[in-house]
Amino acid sequence: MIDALATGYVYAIIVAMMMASLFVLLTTGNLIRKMIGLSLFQTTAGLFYIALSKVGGGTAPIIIDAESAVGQARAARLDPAYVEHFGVDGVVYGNPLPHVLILTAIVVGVATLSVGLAIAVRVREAYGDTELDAVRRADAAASEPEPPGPRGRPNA
Amino acid sequence: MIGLEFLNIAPQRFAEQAPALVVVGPLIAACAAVLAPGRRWAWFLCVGASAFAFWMAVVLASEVARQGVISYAMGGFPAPLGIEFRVDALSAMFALLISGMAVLTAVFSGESLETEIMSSKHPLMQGGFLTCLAGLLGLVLTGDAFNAFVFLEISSIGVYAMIAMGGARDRRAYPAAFNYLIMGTIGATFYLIGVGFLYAATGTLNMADIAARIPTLTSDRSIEVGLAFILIGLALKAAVFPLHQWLPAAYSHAPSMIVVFLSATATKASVYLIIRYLSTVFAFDWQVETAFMAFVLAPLSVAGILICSMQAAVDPEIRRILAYSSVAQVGYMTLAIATATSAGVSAALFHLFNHGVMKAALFMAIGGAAIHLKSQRLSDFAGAAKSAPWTMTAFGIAALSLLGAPLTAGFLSKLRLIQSLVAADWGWAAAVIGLSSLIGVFYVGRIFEVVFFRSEPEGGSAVREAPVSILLPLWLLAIANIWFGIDATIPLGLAESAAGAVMGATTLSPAGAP
Amino acid sequence: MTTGPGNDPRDPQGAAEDGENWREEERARPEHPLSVMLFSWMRTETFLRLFIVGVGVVSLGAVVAEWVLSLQSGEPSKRLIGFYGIFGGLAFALAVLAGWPLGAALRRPETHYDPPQHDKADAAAKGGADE
Amino acid sequence: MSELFGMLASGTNPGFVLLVAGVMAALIRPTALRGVVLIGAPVLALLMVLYGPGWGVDAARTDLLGLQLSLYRIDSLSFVFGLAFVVATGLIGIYSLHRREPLEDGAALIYAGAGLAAVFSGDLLSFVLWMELTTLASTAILLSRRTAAANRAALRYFAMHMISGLLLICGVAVIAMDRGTIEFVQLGPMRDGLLVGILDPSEPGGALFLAGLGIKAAFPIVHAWLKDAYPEASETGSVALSVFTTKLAVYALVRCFAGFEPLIWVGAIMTVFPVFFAVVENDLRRVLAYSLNNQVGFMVAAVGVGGELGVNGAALHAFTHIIYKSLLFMSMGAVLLRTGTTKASELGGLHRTMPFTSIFCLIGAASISAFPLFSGFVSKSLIMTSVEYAPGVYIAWLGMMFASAGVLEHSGIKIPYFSFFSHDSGKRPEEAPFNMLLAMGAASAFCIGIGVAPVWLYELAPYREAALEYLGVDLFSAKHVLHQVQLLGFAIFAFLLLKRMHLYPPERPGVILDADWLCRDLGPASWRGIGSFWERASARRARVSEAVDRWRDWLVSQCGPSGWIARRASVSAGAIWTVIILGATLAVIYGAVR
Repeated sequence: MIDALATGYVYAIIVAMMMASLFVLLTTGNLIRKMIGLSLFQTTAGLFYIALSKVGGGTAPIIIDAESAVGQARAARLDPAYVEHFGVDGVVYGNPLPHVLILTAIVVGVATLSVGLAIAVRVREAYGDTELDAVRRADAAASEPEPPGPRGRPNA
Repeated sequence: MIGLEFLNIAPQRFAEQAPALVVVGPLIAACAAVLAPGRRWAWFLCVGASAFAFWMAVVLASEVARQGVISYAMGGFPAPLGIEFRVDALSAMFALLISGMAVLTAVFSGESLETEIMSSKHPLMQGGFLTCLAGLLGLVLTGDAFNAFVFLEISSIGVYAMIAMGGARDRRAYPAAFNYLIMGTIGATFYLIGVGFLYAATGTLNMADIAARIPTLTSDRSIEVGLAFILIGLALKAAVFPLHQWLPAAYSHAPSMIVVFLSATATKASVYLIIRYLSTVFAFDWQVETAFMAFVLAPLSVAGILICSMQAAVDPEIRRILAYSSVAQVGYMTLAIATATSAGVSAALFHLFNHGVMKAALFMAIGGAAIHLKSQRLSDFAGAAKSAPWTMTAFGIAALSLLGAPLTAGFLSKLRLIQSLVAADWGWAAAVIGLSSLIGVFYVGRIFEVVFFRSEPEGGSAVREAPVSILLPLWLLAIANIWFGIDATIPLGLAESAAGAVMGATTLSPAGAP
Repeated sequence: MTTGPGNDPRDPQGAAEDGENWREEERARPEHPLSVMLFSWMRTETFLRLFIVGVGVVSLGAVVAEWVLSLQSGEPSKRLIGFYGIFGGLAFALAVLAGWPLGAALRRPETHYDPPQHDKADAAAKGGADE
Repeated sequence: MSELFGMLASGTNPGFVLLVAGVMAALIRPTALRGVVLIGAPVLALLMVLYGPGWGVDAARTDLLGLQLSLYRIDSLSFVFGLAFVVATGLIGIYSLHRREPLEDGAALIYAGAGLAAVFSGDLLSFVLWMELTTLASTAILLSRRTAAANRAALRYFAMHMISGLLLICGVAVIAMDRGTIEFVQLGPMRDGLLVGILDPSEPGGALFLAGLGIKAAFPIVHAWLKDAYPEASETGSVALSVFTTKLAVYALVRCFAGFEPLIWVGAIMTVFPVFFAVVENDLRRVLAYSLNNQVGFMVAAVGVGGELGVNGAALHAFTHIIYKSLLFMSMGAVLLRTGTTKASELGGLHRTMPFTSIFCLIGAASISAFPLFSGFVSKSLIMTSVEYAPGVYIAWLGMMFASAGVLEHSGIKIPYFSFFSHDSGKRPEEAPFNMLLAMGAASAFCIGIGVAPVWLYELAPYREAALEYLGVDLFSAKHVLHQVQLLGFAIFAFLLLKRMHLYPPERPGVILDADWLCRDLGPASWRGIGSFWERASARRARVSEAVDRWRDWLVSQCGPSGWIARRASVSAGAIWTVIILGATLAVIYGAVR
């Protein structure tokens, strides 16, 4: 796995994606675009984990039953050199743990995304706009002439 | 260790399962609260579940005091493959602080939500609160790096949603929640990436295991990069200057209840993780870490202390004054941690505890006043002490504590901080604390002048006395501020043993002791 | 505040106005009997002259007494006879007379230290209530 | 019951009683009930002081984060000060009975309690901490006048005392590190059986501590807070203020620096220069503040002499001074209450309707001017004798003689003359309320009682034998009395002559510039001056001086909610900062690894 770090290009792509997503986060003032950038950013973190888990020449971490016909068929699709070396039983898997972790992280990401989008909807309802600059201007305008917002009406 | 051992009357089976129960209890209650038929039910559930969590935290703490580190294999899968809950004195201290504050907040929430949130949404709010509580408790108890990420996000998502709930009363809560969400998620993802680097280098996610394997590795950049990502991510969550920018807006527009809880616990939990990583996972004497603390953490802390104190000194809105002061106080803690001494960590933890107690009281008093006063401008609190003497007296006590007046908890923790900084030969840092205390005089002085000495506006002050269910926890905290300022056995014991657990034995030889 | 309005030393005008109002009702207040008994006879010019003479006599008497004492005790006086009296009188006169140049040099209008009106920052820094 | 009281008295610093009472008084609304607290608490404290633990016993020790503190330690020095404080607190309690200001009453009691606790502390740290509490409480007293001028004065006062408190704390910290202890007992050896002069001002810690005390005692140049703040308090507030802070500083000076010779000169200067300011000052309470400064100068000079005579002089003069100065402030407070002003230019002839107050004021004036048979004479003689026989300070002694005549001028004559006699202002105010008269009467009784039977006071002296010996031989010796009569007689004669010749400067309204001019005028002016210099230098007609003038505007605009820092607190900025700091961290870490 540590060697995996040395096999560079996947990581180069991941870093590039990460930078791109951060760039989106930095430059846009639009709430929806910001959420897109954020999801992208989380996704690259996921990709990073998946890339870590890849073992050179290994297969997906799915248990192969060498006896059954299905297993035989799958084994046949593996790299013949490995089968020769390890036998069908000794199949080299990718590390399954990061996959599991990222599954969790994706769930977290989806939850964040949904909460974020829900808030974006509320912002649009309250301000009539989804640009943060406009929101800031509206707040500044509201706070200048008179003390801001005791709009103390309970939740509508 | 904590003087609350008498509460440890749980049957042995309970005590054994306490590490899981302390998290699972609030989590289940959260689901139940969302489904609760009415706001009363939700409130009872909330108080009950928090109290249960507090009880379990006490059980845990006394078990830790009795037998040292508790290792609990979640689901029966042993570490390092399974998720391990690893409770030492540090975790126990934070669990106590968080769950204790949760009880008070839960009691406070009943009347406070009444005026701030439409009653049909109370169950959602309480559910969010319990989720957040479960997340924070899990965060401080878990011994698994990735699991910590999950708990971090569980608590954060609850918080985002609850801050946004404030939007019905003050629409600025929406962008505040959104900004917090973006920043928080960036922080969490940074943390996730950092953990990935550590995993890549060590092949394990269990913190103790990572710590054990790091020394065996030849120099590998991925550990250093991982450290950088993790610490920056956590610094974002802990609102270390200048990554704090989500905090003032979030604190000033969210519903009072969540601000009380957040101010006392949420950033603190991230400080916990920072300490955990700096001390347990990595080693304090690792030169990379010393360099980080001397050249990044300490300067940022100093800048945060000074700049945010100044901002607090001139801001016209009372909650934002307190929020800026919170950032400055986080600066105190990180500054003391950056000394990388046992005394420093102990002082930081001591201050963290006391700061939790005083800030919760301050925000609680503001929340109590907010029941009748919709504005948060400091000037609208003119003469509030006349119309709400009980609320405002408690507020005044906590404000004095924030200032560090003698006979209050704040004084002892500042003294302790300065002692530890001087002992570490960081006299300049002690001077920074002195200087910021001077600035603190201004913002606390301003608050005092307005609340206690300015005459009421025409037609009387809009501030009214808070109801009993708010005064009760408020005064409990106010008295705690004085009590811990006179007899600091409990917080000091907690902080010392917590620092001892992660740093080895802690002995600060105080100046002047014969 | 139990003190009357206009007690702010920075507000001479207010005080003057109130003074006017008070006089109307207060002129009616009779002199206190104790005051009549103790002080009323002091206001006469004769008493004042007698008082000056009396003070002078007592003071000189003290000097004479000191002289007599020093003769009786026989030991030489450490200082000039009457040193304290002379010093006291001169010191007092100096302190009082210094009031003329000092007053001219140091006295400023009562509004001297009042904050300038345009200084809004001052008000803002003191609590933001004045905005 | 008495056993219980004994336990309470022997282990509890009486200051705590006043502190608790102060909190109660601040919360109690009914005036009558508050009156019980205001008078009961000092009585209880008095009993506790009288029946307290033996002298030199550490009656209450505690441990503050590893520092050993001695919370209650009485010896013959602290006893005098403590007794005076308790008596004054009782007088203030009676004096303020008519008022309906719970907050101010509470603050005054807390102020007194903190002062008392400080005097009975057995170590430097607890002394300084109580001192800080007096700062807070006295600022609260000032703020509770609730006028704009008082609020501004309170802020200036607070800033000054925060600086002094910082110096004191730093001093204690340095001393703790240098000497390894902060307890009086361990810091210095006994001098003739009393713990005085325990610090060395040539050490850095001692110097810092002296500097802090210097501000509290209103040494020259840093004295301006005193005359600035005290007259801005309410009529009862200024009485309370006049008692504690400066006398605490004198106490600490005796304890720590008795016998430090430069203090004689500092004290002499302190006695002389306020005389001149007091002559031209129009506000009579401000005149009293100057006179307070001048009296503290006498005590400081006595501290500088040190020895048995000097320490006795400082302590006993503090005792009498506390009483007659509060008496004078009380009488001016009564004037303020009834007329709304204490400006000499607006007063005069008040004796017609306020005869009692006039008499009490005259008694106070006679005491402060040290007329024989009044209390000031009894204690000031000790000081004058001690300085007279100290070697090499003859000039200082002459200065203090001059100041004695000056005291007569500003406190002995100016105060009663311009308020109660002088030309008739036409004001016919009501006599002061009964409780005020009672308090003033009691204080007057003290003044005369001590003056007539000084043995009562001398029994209390820190060095009792030395004091009683002085009393037996020197105090009422014909020579001594004659000297004083000469001094006062000729001075009064001079006054009468000058007045007849119309050489006496008339009272005119106005503000008198003093050392506070440095920070209140020169500071801003030099800002403006620098600004205009730059303006000329840069040849651009930019509004530099205006910009400098409004530097606080700038601060607000930078740090305020719409300021530079906050404006950039957007999400994007947060993300950028994150990346920047990540970069910095990586750079630092890579640097460390290499």
